[in-house]
This record gives sequence, C-alpha cells and structure tokens, in this order.
Amino acid sequence: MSQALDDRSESIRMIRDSAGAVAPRDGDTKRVRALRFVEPGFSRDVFAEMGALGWIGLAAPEAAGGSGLGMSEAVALTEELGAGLAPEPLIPAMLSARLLAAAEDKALLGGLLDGSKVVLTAWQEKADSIAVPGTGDAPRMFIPQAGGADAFLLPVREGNRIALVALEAAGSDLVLEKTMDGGFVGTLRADLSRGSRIADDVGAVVEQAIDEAALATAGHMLGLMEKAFELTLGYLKTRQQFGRIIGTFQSLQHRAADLKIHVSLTRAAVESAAAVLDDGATGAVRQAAVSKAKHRAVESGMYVLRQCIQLHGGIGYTDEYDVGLYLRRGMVIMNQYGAAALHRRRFMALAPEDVE
Amino acid sequence: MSQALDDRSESIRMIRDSAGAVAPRDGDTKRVRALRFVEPGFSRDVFAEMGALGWIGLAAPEAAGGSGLGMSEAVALTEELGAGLAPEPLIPAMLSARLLAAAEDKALLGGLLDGSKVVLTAWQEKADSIAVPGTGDAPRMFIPQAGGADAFLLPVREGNRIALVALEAAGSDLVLEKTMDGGFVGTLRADLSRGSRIADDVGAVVEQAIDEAALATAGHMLGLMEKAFELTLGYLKTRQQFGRIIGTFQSLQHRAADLKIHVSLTRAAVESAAAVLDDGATGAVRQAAVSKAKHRAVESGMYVLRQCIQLHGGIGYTDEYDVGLYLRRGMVIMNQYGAAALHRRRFMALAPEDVE
Amino acid sequence: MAVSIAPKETADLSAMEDEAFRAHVRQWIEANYPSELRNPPKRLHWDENKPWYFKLAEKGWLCPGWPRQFGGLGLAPAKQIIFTEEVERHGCARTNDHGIVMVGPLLINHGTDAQQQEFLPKILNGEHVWCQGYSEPNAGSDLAALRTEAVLDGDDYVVNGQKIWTTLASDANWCFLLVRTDKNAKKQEGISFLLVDMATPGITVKPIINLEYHDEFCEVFFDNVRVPAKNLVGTPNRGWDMAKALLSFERIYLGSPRLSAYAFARLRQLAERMGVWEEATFQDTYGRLRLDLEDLKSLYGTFVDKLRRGETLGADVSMLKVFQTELFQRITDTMLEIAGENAGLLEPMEGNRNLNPTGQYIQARPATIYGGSNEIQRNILSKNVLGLPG
Amino acid sequence: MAVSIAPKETADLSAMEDEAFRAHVRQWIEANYPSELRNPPKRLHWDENKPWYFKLAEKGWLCPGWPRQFGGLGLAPAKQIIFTEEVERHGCARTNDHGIVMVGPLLINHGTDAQQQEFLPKILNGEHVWCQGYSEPNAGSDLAALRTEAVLDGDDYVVNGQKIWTTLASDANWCFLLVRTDKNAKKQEGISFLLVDMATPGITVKPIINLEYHDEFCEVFFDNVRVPAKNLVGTPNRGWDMAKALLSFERIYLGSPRLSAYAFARLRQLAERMGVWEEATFQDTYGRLRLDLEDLKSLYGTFVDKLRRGETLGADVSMLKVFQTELFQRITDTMLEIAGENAGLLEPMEGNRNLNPTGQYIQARPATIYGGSNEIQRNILSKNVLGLPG
Repeated sequence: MSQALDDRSESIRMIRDSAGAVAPRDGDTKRVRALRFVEPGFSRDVFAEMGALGWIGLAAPEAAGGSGLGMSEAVALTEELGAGLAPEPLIPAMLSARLLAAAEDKALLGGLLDGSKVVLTAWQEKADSIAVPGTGDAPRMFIPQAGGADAFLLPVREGNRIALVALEAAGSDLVLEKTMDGGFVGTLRADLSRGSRIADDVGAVVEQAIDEAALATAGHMLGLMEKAFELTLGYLKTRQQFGRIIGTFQSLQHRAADLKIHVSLTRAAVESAAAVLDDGATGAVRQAAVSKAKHRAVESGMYVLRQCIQLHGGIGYTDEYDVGLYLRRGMVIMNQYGAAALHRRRFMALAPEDVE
Repeated sequence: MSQALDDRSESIRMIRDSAGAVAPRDGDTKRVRALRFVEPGFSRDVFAEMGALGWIGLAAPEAAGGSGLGMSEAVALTEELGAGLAPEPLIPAMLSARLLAAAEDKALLGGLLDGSKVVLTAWQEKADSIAVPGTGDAPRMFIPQAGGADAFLLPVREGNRIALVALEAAGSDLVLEKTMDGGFVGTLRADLSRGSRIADDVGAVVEQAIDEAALATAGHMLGLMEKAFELTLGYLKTRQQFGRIIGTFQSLQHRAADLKIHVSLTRAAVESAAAVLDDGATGAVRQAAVSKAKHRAVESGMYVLRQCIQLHGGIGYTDEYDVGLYLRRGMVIMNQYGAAALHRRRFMALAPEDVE
Repeated sequence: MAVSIAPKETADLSAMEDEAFRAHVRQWIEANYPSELRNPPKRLHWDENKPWYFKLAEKGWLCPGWPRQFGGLGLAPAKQIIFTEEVERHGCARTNDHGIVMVGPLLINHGTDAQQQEFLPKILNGEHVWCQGYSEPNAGSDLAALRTEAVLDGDDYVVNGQKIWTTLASDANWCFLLVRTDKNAKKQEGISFLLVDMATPGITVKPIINLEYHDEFCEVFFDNVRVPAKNLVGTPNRGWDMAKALLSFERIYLGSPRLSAYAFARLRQLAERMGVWEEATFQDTYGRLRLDLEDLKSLYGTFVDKLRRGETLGADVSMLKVFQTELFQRITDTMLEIAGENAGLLEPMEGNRNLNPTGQYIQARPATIYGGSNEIQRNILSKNVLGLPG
Repeated sequence: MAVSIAPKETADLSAMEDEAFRAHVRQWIEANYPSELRNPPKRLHWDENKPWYFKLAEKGWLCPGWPRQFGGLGLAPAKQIIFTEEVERHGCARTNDHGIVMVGPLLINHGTDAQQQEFLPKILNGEHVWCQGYSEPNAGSDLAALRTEAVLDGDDYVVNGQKIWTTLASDANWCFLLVRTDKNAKKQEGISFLLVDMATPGITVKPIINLEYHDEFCEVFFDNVRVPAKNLVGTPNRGWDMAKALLSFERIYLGSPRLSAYAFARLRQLAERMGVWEEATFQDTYGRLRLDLEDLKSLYGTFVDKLRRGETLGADVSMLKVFQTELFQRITDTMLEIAGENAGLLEPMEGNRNLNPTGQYIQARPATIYGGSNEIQRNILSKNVLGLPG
C-alpha cells in the first residue's frame, strides 16, 4: 500500500500543482464569493477548464478519453479544491463520467469530459442515502448545482437491472433551493418519455461510482478542514488580547493540538482508503474502506470546522472573514453520499473483525 | 420545592454535622485504609454508632423507631459519608429498614435500627438491575459488605405478590469477592426452608426502597466527587512544575472549571430529586426524578473522578495518595442500583415531555 | 414615535398570588403577542419588533423590574422570574431591550436626577431605543483594552474611535458607550460611561453580515462626535465597575435554558420528519441531551432561587453560560447529523420554520463567544470561583 | 544467571523475503512463548518474565535492531517492524527491555569502546537487567528540573538524591541514571548520564503500590552512592540531549494501537457476557470506538512507513501517544459502563482473565500520564509541530 503510494507520489504532486491554478490554496476568495447565490452558483468557464485539465475523466480509462488515474489522485484533487472552495460540481461530474463510460455513450461523455457540457446524475430519492432505488417517477432530489446542468442521467430500475436514461435539462421540471455556501441544489421531476435510454444495466457501476464520490467528498472535507485550520493557526499567531498573542494561551494551544490530530487522522483515513481502492478492492472491502474514510472526514471535519470558528472569536462569525466559508461548505457536503451514522453502520455491517 | 428545602436546611445541617463525627471530611483515611481487605470490610462498631445516631432509620417513620426525616436529609448524609469514604453498608441497611418497617417486624427492625444487627436485603439476581424478580431459588448477587451480615432479607415472588423471608446469615451459603475499594460483595445461595416468612407482600415498598437507595447512592457519589475535586484543587494550588504552581496552567484551570460545573450539576440533580421525593411523589414522577439524579451522578461522577487522577499526575496513580481511594469507591458504587444507561432509558420511558 | 405612558395596567400585580399573577401575564401575552413572531429564527429588527414593544409600553409592562417611583412595575424578584418565564414560554422575541435592562438600572443607581428625568420616561414610552457600545476590534475578550477616546472640550466630550458587535445599532437612536477618558491610568481605571444620541454628526453605523447572512451586529464609527458632558454617568474614570455590575444580568440571561429547550423541541420534530425518531441510537443521543437539559434546568433553578430570595449572584453563574451554550451547540450539531442533505440548505426545510436545522446550527455558533467567550467564563470560574492562582 | 551468547539463530534473516521472515518469527514465537503469559493483565516481574527473556537471548533475538557488529540481528527497519508486529500479535508480555531499547542504543552511539565491551554483551546474554532513573518527586512532567546530584570525588561520582516511577527497579541489577553534575548551569545543561550497579552500597529500592494494588513502579534512593567516573556516558553535562533522543522510541511505542486493540477485543467479550452485545446503542458506541481504533491504525501506519523508509520521526509522533492513550481509556470507560456491579470487583470476573474490566480500566489510567503526560504531549504538538508561540 505504502509502496504504491510512493510510486504515485509524482502524479499526485502534479495533480495538486494543477489544482492550484484553478483553486489557489493561498489565493483570495473573490471568485468564490462572487459566484454565491447567482445561479447556477458556479462558473461554466472554470468547469470547462477542469475538463481541459483532464479532471472530470481523472479516473476514467484512457480508452474512454479519461486520464486513467486512480482514487489517490482523485482525493488529492478534491482536497485541493476543498481548500480552494471551488463550487464547481466536479465530484458529481466524475460520477456521471463513470456511468457514461460504462454506458459507452461517447457523445455525452465527450462533452462532459472536455467540460463543455455539465451532465449530472439524478440518482437520489431521499436524504442521507447511498442507495439507488431507481424509481421511475420518483422526484430526484439533492442534485448539487443542478441549475447549471445541460443534461441529467437517471438510473431507472427494471427488475434486477438499473437502466440509464439521459435527459436534456432544458425544459425539465427542476426546482432549485439555495445552499448555505451560496450554491443551489435541485429537485428534478423528470418526464422520462422525453429522455433517451443509453444503457441497460449500470447497477454495479453506479454503486461503485457513488462509493468513489463519497470518498472524493471525504477528500473535499479534508481540504476544507486543513485550510480552515491553517487560517486559524495564522490567527492564533497574530491576534492579540490581554497584551499577548492569543496563541500563547495554553487552553487554545491544546485545542489546536487536538485539531491537528483530527486533521491527521482524516488524512490517514482518506489516503489509505484511496490506496485500497487503487489496489482494485471490490465489494465489502471497498465499501468498508470508503465508509471508514467518509465517517472520519465528517466527524473530524465538522469538529475542526466549528472549533475554527470558535478560535476566531467574533470575527469568525462574520461573513466577511473567510473561515466561515469553510464551515458553510462543510455543512453542504457533510451528508452528501451518506452521513457519518450511515457510514458507521455500513462499516460495522461489512468489516470483518479480528477477534483474538 | 425550594421553600421546602429552606425549611429543612436546619435538619440537613445537623445531619451533616453529625456525619462529620463518624466520617470526617477533612480527617485522615487511616480508619478506612485499615479496614480494607479485612473481612467483613467495615467496622461493626461504627455501624452501631450509625444506628445510635438514628441514621439507619433516618427515613423510617418515628412510630417504627425511625427518625421520620426524608430524602433531603438522606442524600446529605450519604454525601458526607461518601466524602469520608465510610465503608459501612448504610444504604443497604436503610433499604432493609424500609422493608422491615413495612413488614412490621419489630424484632429484626429494632436490632437493625440501633445498629446492633446488620440486616442486608438479598434482592438482586443479575448485574445492573433495579428489578426484583424474587425467584425463590436464584442465587442473590452483589450484596454489599455481605460478610458482615447477621441476617438477610429475601424477596420471594408468589404470584403477583412479593413475600419477604428473613434468614440467619450464620450457616448460609455465602461466597464473597473482593471489591476495588477493599470491601467484599457476596453471592448468597439461600436455603429458604431455613428462613422465616415475615411479610406477604412488599412488592410496592421494595420498589420504592430501591429507588431511594439509588438516590442515596447518587448522594454518595456526589460526596466522592466533591471531596476528590477538593483534594485536586489543593494539589493544583501547591504542586510546582516548570518553576510554576501547576494551577496557573490555563489548560488545567479550564479543566478544573469543567469539573466544577459537573459537581454543581450533580448537586442540583440530586438535591432536586430528593425534594421531589420529599414532596410525596410516587410512581413515574418519583422514578424519573431518581433516574435523572442517578444518571447524572454516575456520568459526571466518574468523569470528575478520573480527571482528578489525571490532574494529580503520577502520584494520583499510587495507592498511598488518597485521591485514588475515591476513584476505586466510585467504581464500586457507580452501577449499584442501576447503571447510567439503565436510568437514562427509564427516564426516557417515564418522563413526559413538554412538546411545544 | 411617542406613545402615551399612562399605563393600562390597573391591577395590583404585587398583591396577586403567584399563580394568579402567572395566569394574568400568560393570558395577556397570548392575547397580544403577534403569533407570526413566536420563536423567530433570527433576531428581529425594530420595524418588526416595535408593535409588540409599544404594546408592552402602553400596558406599562416594559420594565417590570424597575421601582414604581421610576415608572416600573416594581415587581419582587419572584414575580419578575414568573414574568420572564411566561415571556419565554410563549416564545416571544427578545426586544431591543438594552434600555430596559441596562440603561435603566444604570441610571437608577448612578444617574443624576436630571439624567433620570430626561431618559427614563423615554425608555418607558419606547421613544428611546438603546444600543450598547462596548466591544472594539482590539478589545473583544479583553474588553478593558478599549481605546475609543473621549476628550473634554468645553462642555462637550469629543469622541473618536470604533465599536464593534453592537447589537442592532442600526435600529437604535441612543447608545450607551464605554470610552477611555484617561489614557494614563491603568486600563480599567480610565474608562467612563457616556450616553450618546445616535443622530449626532460624526457617527457612522455599518452592519456586519454574519454567518446567518443576517445583519444583527454592527460596527459603529465615531469621528469627532461631540457629546454633552452632562451625559456622562456616574464618576468619570469609574465606568468599568459600573459596566461589570451590569453584566451580571447578562450572565444569568445567557445561562437560561430557553435557547437549548427551544432547539431541543425542534430536534424532536426534525427527527420525526427524517424518520430516525424511533431508532434506538437516536433515542440514546436524544436521552443524553434531554438529561443534560433537565439537569441544566435544575442548576438554573438553584440560581433563580437565589434571585427569588433577593440574593445577588456570584461569579459561579458563569457555569450556566458555559453549559447552556455548549449544550445548545451539541443539540444543533445533532440536528445537522440527522438532517441528511438538508444540513446544507439556507432556508428552513419545506418552508416550515420548525424544521430549520441550519438556522439553529448557525445561531448556536456565536453563543459560546458573545457575552464573554466561554474561554473567558472558564477563566472566571477557575480564578474567581475556584481560587486558582495566576 | 549467565547464559551462552552463541545464538541459535542460523538463518540469514536479512536475506529473507518479508513474508517468509514474518512466518519464521511467528512460528518460533508460537512454539516458544509460554501460553499462560499471553496478554498478562499486569506488567510481569523478572521472575515471571525471565524464561522467555533467556529464550530470546539464546536465540539471539533479544536485540533485533542492534547492528550485527554489536551482537544484534542488524535487521532493517521494515523487518524490525514485522518482528514487533508479531510479538504484539501474539500478546507477548513486555520484557524488562530498558537495556535493549535504551542502554544499548545509547552506548552504541555515545559509549566508549570500553563501555561497549563491558556492557553490551551482558545485555545480550541477559546478565544485566536495566532500569531507568529519570523522574524525581519534583521533576515529573518537568524532567529537566531533576536534582539528584553527582559530585566528582577522585575517580568516583558520589550520587545523592531520589528517583521515582522507576519501572521494575526491584528487578534490575543496573540502572541508567540522569544526574545533575553542574548546579550552576541552565537546568538542561548540567545533566549527565551515569551507569550504576544497583548492588552499590547506599541504594535503597522501595516499591510503590499503585491503583492496581501492584508494585510495577519504585522509588530509588541514593545515599552517597559511589559510581566510577568511567561509567559516565558521553560528554559530562550533555546528558539531556542524549536522553531526549532516546525518548523518540518511547513515543512511537506508546502510540502503538496494541493496548487499545487488546482492550477493544475484551470489550466485545464483556458485552457478550453482559448481554448487551446485540443492543443497537451498544453497537453504535462500539462502532465509534472501532472506527477510532481503525483510524489510529491508519495514522500509526503512516509513521511506521516513515520508519520503514529509514526516516527519523519528528515531534508529530506525539499525536499517536495522545490519541492512543485516550482511546484506550475510552474503551475501558465503556467496559465499566456495561459491567454492572462487576465494575467494582478487584479480580477478573468468573476467574476469566478475558473478563477483567476493572483491571483494564485501572491499567489505562496512567497511560495518559507516563512517558510524558498528555498535557506535555499537547505542549509539544502546539509548540514544536504547530509553531505556536510561548
């Protein structure tokens, strides 16, 4: 596992570098702020750039036009984009790319991979779920940044199989709601008769794609918590009260030490899970690794983010100061692709124990 | 409620003062240490003194030879005895006194109330329980300080009623196990044919008596945590490391503040529950009040006790230093008359909610 | 804006039995409080709040705790507590109450006759709405480090500086202000209390958008603002002690279980809506929170009993603020955990104000910061209550 | 007590593939470790431990990490890790290992040829059993405040003072000691390392009974103890830096998941015995602990990978010690919570060593204190890792 990681360190480094160009870790948040609450809540141009950089097809096979990389690169990328607060729906797009590659739909896939078309998968029928019931006429909920979609993919159950239907976004019955971070989440009431059926059975691949999205989301959370912690450390090192730098107060020092532990645990959990998937794990082993990582990212991530607000004092509660942007993004993504309790239960149900 | 407490403040103060004579709060622990692991683990003489002071019959009616006081006085007393680490089985004796008063068995009751006879009730058939199955031939477990008993009371189920059988301790099949604090807990395999039946139905009173014992045990825990915290504060104010009094370190100051909050919450929960019982509450109201107090005492009590060990550093881990005596007593009593989870569940099942 | 100050209340409230008084208050609130404003998700602005405020003023109930000779109801502590309990029970919004709970008591204790006659009636009739100018950008937790300066120039003080976290300053027409009047004294000893008309030239109010995307707090800038010297309250350079005494109200107020209790009731509704209410693991989490809330109520009750007996509260009241605010946060943390993707929505779910996990969560964040951060409260507990050194 | 030091091991361990090496080690341990000593509830004394110790010595496996020229196995880091994993997996008791992990590396790096020749073979053959004289009654967390003094008098140092928390001192015949050799220097700069024969007149060892009613730790008193000056290791007054370097072993050792993993397995057995295993609320608690343990293993793995690559560990290894020891405590806290009245028993339940909640609970208490208290570890993290000031 660690050997594999060593071998990949170069491609991971390159991915991180290229992410910096789009969502600079140390850059300002003007771009992010300007996009808030303006539909669709993200930049089509930046999405296109992500396509051009090969990110949307990062894990798709090279034969299908993808980059042929793995989850280790994917979580490094989503971590960087979390740190940079990029609002573009990259993770949902990666999920769609997986399905389109499996469906061998070159037309839609091509446009998605190069970033010219935003294709989002409308798979979710209730909150806090990773299951794909595929009920034909059920409203599909919680589609991230749905207002910017050109097309939707709908899994539709047919007996034991899950067919895939593609649907033009234009003319669809789509209702948007604002999210805490300035984005828009959509509920789609699809008229399937307007769609075209592009695959007979994507049941297995959609399950895997959701697992990968859950892990990528854990990576995004890692980026949020790490960057918010970095801002907080900077604040602790400069802010003065009572004639002292507040970072000299031991109670704050010890809390910072705890936050560091949580960031490190999350990194270890996310990166080890990515390595498990890159080793070709399937079934219960894959699911357990993903659930372990997502659980940790949510539990430790939200703990770190709320402590970062607290350590900033009053200024942390203002919209003007950046640290709050991380908390609000955290709220939006924490339960996407399954809340902590869901993943804890799944992990317990799946992971075999070494009882001595 | 608070008015009632005001009215009782004098009797509570007197009880506390008299407790100081037997188990001095600020006294040394020589007596307590000398009794450890020497059967029966407590002093018959001190038990007799407790009887002479009217403690065993504290809540029994004056007509039955008791002191006719209430739970507010009882928890004040058990708190003091907790602070003084008295190992005598006062709470089990109070429970037995309740049953004997209900049974109107003056002979046994008289000897118990004046402290000349140790009468213990063998009601428990499994760990972590407050129910009295009364199975005739079941071993009766976890009888505190059972090696010192002169007689046992056994609740025995007969249809819907719970009869009470008294049994001489001499000649009984009693197995003792050592407890962490130096005491002995017993398992009794009773030969009921050797006993005498002294009441037809004590079902209701035994339930109430166990509730009162649970609340009195919460008071004992309050005394343990408060005294251990007092020792710890003293240590923080005198111990030096790095050229400073360690109580000047902010992380320890803040932890001490948290411990203070937990001690105060526990006192509020215990004393308000005692007031509820003294107001004559019965059924669900009584049970909910008791469960709330016992839950708080265990949760906050064990938290405070283990933090007191931590704040003492290495010396807290020695047998020689007193603070460990409080932790070990805490381990022994924490789950007596129901663990925290049991009381949490009972509270939730009983306590009506004000849903707005 | 002026209203009659002849109060409509004719009953002798002080003579009533407690339970009759409670019923009387409850009935009137139910009949008069606008139902659409019960338990508002955000702090209300003056334009939303003022109809209720004026109803209270007309009834003569705006200042239940003020002595009768100053126009208050002169209620004994026990009745004041009942009054507050009923207001909270009904979910009445917190009013713009700084005049009532801060300026009034300040002037009653420390004001000149002229100040009392000028300001108290206008608080009672709602003409003056006050805000509190305490915190500054570099004097947050360390309030005594404030640097807004007032220099005597003839009959006026000239004020320069900046305040921050001034609650609802944009709604207020008067401000009570801590200013530095002696730069050479020790930091606690050069501070004075000034009363400032917000219409004075040189004052700029700038709302701060917070994490709720709401503008409850403001920055207030003072640029050569002339304040008549007669508006200084008490002894010059002795404002710090007066300010500290006023904070005791705030500490018990912030320790009241009402925010936690309200959030807790919403947690149940959310759990039912999300379908996790019956789950044993949720029930256990909920039971722990419930018992924390009930024990907080018991502890709060011991402090209320002290007030009822007319005792003053010590520094140990900080315990309530710490435990209440952190419980409030834990309750709302749990809301997000069970809300699924609704944990990311800006608005209440399904347009139902009772299903508003994100609003509650965000509202709970500053509770551990304002009114003296919980770190400061723990410093107070360790030093002033436990006697730890340094 | 002397045994042959001609090792029985003839295989070229360094040439083996990792998995073959693992199998080789495992097989030998299973064949040779006394089964009744697997996962002992308390730290073993020398008389219980020594048969296994001498078996390791005879096999030549006592010091797998020492270079071959000093009599060790000279294993690469990756193989040392495998060796340790197998020892821990089998539940082998920790041996009296201070000579192996502390004195050996100290002398190999800083000892004179004469010291190496005198002491290393006697560690390898088990003749010298070492204890560590570091802490003092007034130098616990603040180790550098130690005051045990060594004054040169002719060819000897004369040692006076007291050590405390000296693990298994009553079993040791040699002690490596931090002493103050310059009272006028800054506190870290007047400290030296001495090797002391415990049979020297003037040494008194007094066991400390701990909360387990066990005597693992001792006080050691030095009253005019004469130690040959040739037994000073390294440069006089430079002992502190050497001592700090040796602690890096301890920090990763204390951060190993083994104690938590062992306790966790016992938690399940206890839950089954108490009939709560199937309960949803217990399963949730257990699941949280399990995921904490698994994530600790992941984090530990990243540090082990560094060792495997031959890197040295930084101060951030303190993270492991903090999280592991607190997890160990939380696991054992949970044991007491579900154990009913068994939470108060002195001995294991029903004579079954696997059902020993109180033993595990008490054993977990000092874990957050020894090896540098967790408060000290958090200081290290905040200052040396996060760069916070002061």
